[in-house]
Amino acid sequence: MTRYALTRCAVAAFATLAFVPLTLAQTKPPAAKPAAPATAPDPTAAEFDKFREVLEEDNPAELFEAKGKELWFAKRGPNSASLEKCDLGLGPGVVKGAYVRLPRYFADVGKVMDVERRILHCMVTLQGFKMEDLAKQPFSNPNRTPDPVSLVTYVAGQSRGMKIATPMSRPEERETFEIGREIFNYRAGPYDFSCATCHGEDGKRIRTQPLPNLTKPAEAIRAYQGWPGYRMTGGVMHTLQWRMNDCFRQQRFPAPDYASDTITALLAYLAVNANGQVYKGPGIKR
Amino acid sequence: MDRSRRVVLKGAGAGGALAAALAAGLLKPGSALAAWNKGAFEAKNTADAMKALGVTNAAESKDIQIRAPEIAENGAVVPIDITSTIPGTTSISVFIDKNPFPYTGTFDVSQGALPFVHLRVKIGESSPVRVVVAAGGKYFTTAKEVKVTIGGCGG
Amino acid sequence: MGIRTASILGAAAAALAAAFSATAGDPSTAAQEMIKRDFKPRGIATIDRVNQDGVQTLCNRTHDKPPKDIAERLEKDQLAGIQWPADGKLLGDWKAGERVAQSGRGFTWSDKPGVTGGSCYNCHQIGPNENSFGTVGPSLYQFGKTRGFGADMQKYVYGKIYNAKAYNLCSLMPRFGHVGALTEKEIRDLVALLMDPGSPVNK
Amino acid sequence: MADPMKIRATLQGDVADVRVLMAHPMETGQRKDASGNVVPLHFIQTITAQLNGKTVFGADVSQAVSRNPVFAFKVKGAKAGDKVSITWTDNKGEKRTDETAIGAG
Repeated sequence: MTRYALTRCAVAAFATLAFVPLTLAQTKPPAAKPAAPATAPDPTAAEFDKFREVLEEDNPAELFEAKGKELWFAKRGPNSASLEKCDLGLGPGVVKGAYVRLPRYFADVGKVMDVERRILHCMVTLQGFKMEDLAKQPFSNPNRTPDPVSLVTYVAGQSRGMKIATPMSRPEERETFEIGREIFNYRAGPYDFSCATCHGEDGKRIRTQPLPNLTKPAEAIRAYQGWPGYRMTGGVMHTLQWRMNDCFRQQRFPAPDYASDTITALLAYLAVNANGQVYKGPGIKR
Repeated sequence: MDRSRRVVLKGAGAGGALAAALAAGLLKPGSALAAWNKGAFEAKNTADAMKALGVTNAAESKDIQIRAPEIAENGAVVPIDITSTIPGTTSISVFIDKNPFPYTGTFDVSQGALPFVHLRVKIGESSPVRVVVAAGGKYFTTAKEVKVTIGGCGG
Repeated sequence: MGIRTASILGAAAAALAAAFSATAGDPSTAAQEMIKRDFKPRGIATIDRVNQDGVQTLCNRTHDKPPKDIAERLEKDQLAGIQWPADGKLLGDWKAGERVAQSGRGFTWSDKPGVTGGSCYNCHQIGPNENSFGTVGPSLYQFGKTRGFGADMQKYVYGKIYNAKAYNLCSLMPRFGHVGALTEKEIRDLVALLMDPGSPVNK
Repeated sequence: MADPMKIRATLQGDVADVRVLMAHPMETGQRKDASGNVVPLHFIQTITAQLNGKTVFGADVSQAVSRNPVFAFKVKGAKAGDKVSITWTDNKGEKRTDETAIGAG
C-alpha cells in the first residue's frame, strides 16, 4: 500500500483517527494467483462479519435513540409543542411499528413521504419550525447532530424486530416505487454511474466494503437495516437521507435536494425491495 | 467520589506496590490521590510507557486471551475483549505499539470485578495490541496483531 | 399521478406536492423530470451532468441490453473518438501507474477540479501488495503474464481505459480518457502497471 | 452538560455483566474541523463503577479510546436489583454519573 494516494473515503476515515492520517498499514499480499471468483468466501468479509455481532451488541446509535426520544416528548419550537400528536401513518402519536410501514402515502399532504420527511413535516406543522432552517444543515458532522437525525433514530428503533411492510396498495405508492426504480437505474454523469452500477449484482465489494444487491430482498435488508446508522468513520449518526445524498456525490452527480421527491422515491424502491424481512436496525456502519 | 481506589498497576503486595508506585512517581508522597499517569500516557513508545508505569520483567503468558479482529473493519473503532486466567489478576493494561501514544489504559479489577474487560480503540495503522496483566506481584504479557485497511465509501 | 392536494401547508410544502402531482406519463419520464427538478449544481458538479448522452440513454432504455446492430454502431463511434498517443508509445511508468490506480479522487462535488485518479482499486484486484481491492470488475492481477505482452494487447488496454464503452457499450467502467478524467500520460502509466513485465502485477 | 450514558447490567449467576455506552467526542487533539482549525484534545480520563455504593471497577484511559466509548466488565457477588453506578471524568474536568438497577439475566 502507498502513502500518497488514498481514496477520498479512506482519507475521511483516517482523518478521524487523527493520529497518523497519512500512514497506512502494511497488508498481507494475496496468494500468488488471480483473485478468487466473487462467489468464493471472502476472508476479509468473513473477518468483518465475526466482529459485526460484537459491534452491533453495543451500538452507540442507542445514545441517539435516547436523544431522539427526549426530543420527541419535549415541548419545543415556536409553538412549544411536543411531537406526540405527529401522525407517522398509524395515527397521531403512534410510533411503534411506524418505521417499517414507511415511506407511505399521506392524505393530509397528498403525497408519499419517507420517515425523515414526515418528521420534518410534523416539526413544521406542530412545533412551528421553518423548513428552510431545518434544511440548512441537515446532515451530521462530528460537532453536530441535527435533531431530525436523532428523531429518525428514535422512530426507527421503535420498529426493531418487526417485519418490513412498506405499503403498495395505493396508486401513488406504486407510482413512487416505479419512479424510484427508474432513478435507481438512471445512468448519467461523467462516470456513467447509476445506483445499479454498484448495487445491482450479488457478492461485489468496493475496496473492502461489501455492496449489497439492492434489487433482492435478502440483500436489500442488509442495506436497509443499516440505517439510520452510527458511522464509525467520524463517529456520527446518519440517516438514509444522508446515505442517498452521499451516494449521489460518489456517483459524480450534482446534489439532490434534502427531503426531495427523488430521495423519497429511491427510499420507497429500497423499502419495498426489503419487504418481508425483519428490521434489526438502527445499525452500525463502517 | 471515591478516588482512593486509584488505578495503579498493582503488581506487588501492598507494601511493594506502594514502593513501586512511589518509585515510578505514580503516587506523590503525602497524597492519597494518585494522578492519571501523564508520563505514561504521553510516552511515545510502549517501552517508555511501561517504564513510567513501573512495569518490569513482564513474562510472556498464554493465560491472557485477547479477542480482536485480525483485520479491523474500521481503525476508528476496533473492539477488543481481554480475559486473564492468571490467578490473582489485579489489573489489565493495554498498549497499541504503533499509535503515537501507545499506552491506552489500565483497568483495575482488584476490587470485585472479574479479570475481563471489553473496550473499543482507535488504531492508526496495523499494530500489535499488547496487554500487560499484573497478578501476584508479577507482570505478564501477550500481544495480538491487528491490521487496518482502506475501506469502501461509507457502507 | 393525479393527486389533488387540498393543501393545508406552507407554500414550500404545497409547491413540492404540486410538483409531485404534476408528473404525467410513464415512470421513466416522471423520473427524469423529478431528477431535473431536485438536483442542484454543487462545487464542480454542474447540473448538465444529470442529462444522458447517447450511450447512457440507450443503455438506460434497454436495461443494458441494446440491440446488437445499434450497439456495434455506437461502439465504433466511441472507438473513433479515442485519441491515441501521437508518438505511438503506450507503455509508461508502472510506479506512477500504481499511484493513479490507488487514487479514488476526482469529479465529485467535494473534489477540486483537475485532481483525478483512476479509482482502479475500487473495483479491481491489481497489484500483489494491495489487499483492499474491490470486485465489481475482474481481477487484473498477472494481466500481462496471462494475456500476453504484445502490441495489440497494449493497444486494447490503452483503448479500454480511454473508453471502455468502445469495446462493450454498456460496460460499468467509466470512460476515463473520453471524459478527460485521465491524461494520456496517466493512461500510459496504467497500461505499464498492467503490461510491463517488470510491474509487480506480472511477478 | 454531557448526554446520559446508556448502562445495561444483566445477571448470570452472581456475576453482573455490565455494558456501558458513553456520549463523548474523545477528541485526539489532531483532528481538524471543517474550517481547518485543530479541535483541542478532549477525552475521558477516568472511569469508576460502584455496586451499591462500593467501588468495584476502575479505569484510566487515553484519547485512543474510540469516540462514544463502549466498555464492558463483570462484577462478582451481585444480585438482581443491585445498583450499578458509573462515573466518568474528562480532561476538562467535566464529569457525569449514571445509574441502573441490575436486571435478571
